[in-house]
Amino acid sequence: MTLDVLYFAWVRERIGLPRETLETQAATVADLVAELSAREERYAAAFADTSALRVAVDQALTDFDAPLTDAREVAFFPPMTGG
Amino acid sequence: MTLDVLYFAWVRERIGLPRETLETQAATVADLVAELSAREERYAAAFADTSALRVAVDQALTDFDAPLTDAREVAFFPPMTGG
Amino acid sequence: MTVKLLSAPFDLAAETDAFAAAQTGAGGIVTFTGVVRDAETGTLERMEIEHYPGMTERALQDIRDAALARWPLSGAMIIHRFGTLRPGETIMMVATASRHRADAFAAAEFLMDYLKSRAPFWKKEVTGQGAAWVDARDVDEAALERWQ
Amino acid sequence: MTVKLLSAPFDLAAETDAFAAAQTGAGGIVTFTGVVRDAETGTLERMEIEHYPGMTERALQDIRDAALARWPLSGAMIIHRFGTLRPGETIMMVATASRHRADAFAAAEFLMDYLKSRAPFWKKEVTGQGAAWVDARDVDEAALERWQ
Repeated sequence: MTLDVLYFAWVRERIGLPRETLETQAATVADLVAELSAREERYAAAFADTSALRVAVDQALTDFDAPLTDAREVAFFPPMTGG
Repeated sequence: MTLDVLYFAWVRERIGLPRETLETQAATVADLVAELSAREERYAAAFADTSALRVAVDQALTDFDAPLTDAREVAFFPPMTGG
Repeated sequence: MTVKLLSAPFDLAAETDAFAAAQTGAGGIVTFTGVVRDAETGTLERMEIEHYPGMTERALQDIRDAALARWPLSGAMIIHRFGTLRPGETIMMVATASRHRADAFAAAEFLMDYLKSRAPFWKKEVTGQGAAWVDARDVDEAALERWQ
Repeated sequence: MTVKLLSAPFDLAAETDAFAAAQTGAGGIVTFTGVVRDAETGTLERMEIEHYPGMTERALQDIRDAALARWPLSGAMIIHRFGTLRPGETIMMVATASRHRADAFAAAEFLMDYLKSRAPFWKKEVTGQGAAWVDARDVDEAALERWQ
């Protein structure tokens, strides 16, 4: 499956890029996180504590155990600080 | 004691004047109400149900059993509807 | 000026801007504006607001002082009109500013609750069918209890 | 427009006035305005607000729709900026209008609570000493619970 993966705020800074397109067989968000973390130290650092992160699949907030079936876009970011 | 007595909103309309100056020996607001009610029917009508009225002595909200010692101004009016 | 009692209309936009500009260190500004709404029947010609000169100014100051004593506000403002108002006109506004929004919201609700039931204003609605004093609502009196 | 996502400054006074003028039948209008406040040390140079294009617009619409579904509002508006802001500039505003003030206040607080924690914005403060992302506050997350 081809997936657009987006990073925001300090996740973007730590990983060093705002978005990338991946080929992956990850079944869930957690699988994708494990796959990315195994890839390079900067990913492992960014995903070290997923309780400090939020995830959106196809622009809707969800959990790390959410499935990626039919997903096209996954975004990782810290808790939001709007308003 | 000389007292300025003021009326607002429908109390003013029912009694037919906005203010008057009285000589009275009333010791409390309730005494003053009794004295006025005994005077004329329009006062009795306005003061028929004091639970529907509010009173201020010297421009501070108070109760009908408040003393009038040293009072200079007493005002009667319905519950307020500002804002 | 932090408390204004006016017979003439006021400029909501200008007042809001001036209040916001005067705040230093505030993170959040809350305003409440009351507007003359038409009667249920759509026949309201005008609203007449009577007040108690002397006591009114004092009550508005006291209400503002009570809010300032209760919350860490960088500012609080009350404007209230009296006299004749037409449908759509602005009756009054309050504004509060604070570092945290919860304080600014609570203080604005407090100002409104006290203005409604403790400031000496009385509204009369005039329609083609006649004039009627607006009744105080039990819910307005009850709203005060949460601050006691 | 009831939801606006802007990089340029907006005119708080004009927006407030236009919102108020567009209400029919509303008795009360509540606004909340967020202002860039200086850092504790007074050295804030600017704030950078990052957002998630596409998701942001959708989140703002969803939050507004949820408020309209929950309270009898005659109107609700959200404006939020992104990009570079200076101290004293307005970050965002919400406005709500309803017949009864309690509904307008509750809806404005609801909009703010969801904007704070569910709309994809991230603030970074830049001072002479460097840059730091603003931490989410536990109290903001906790504030959502009262609406559930």
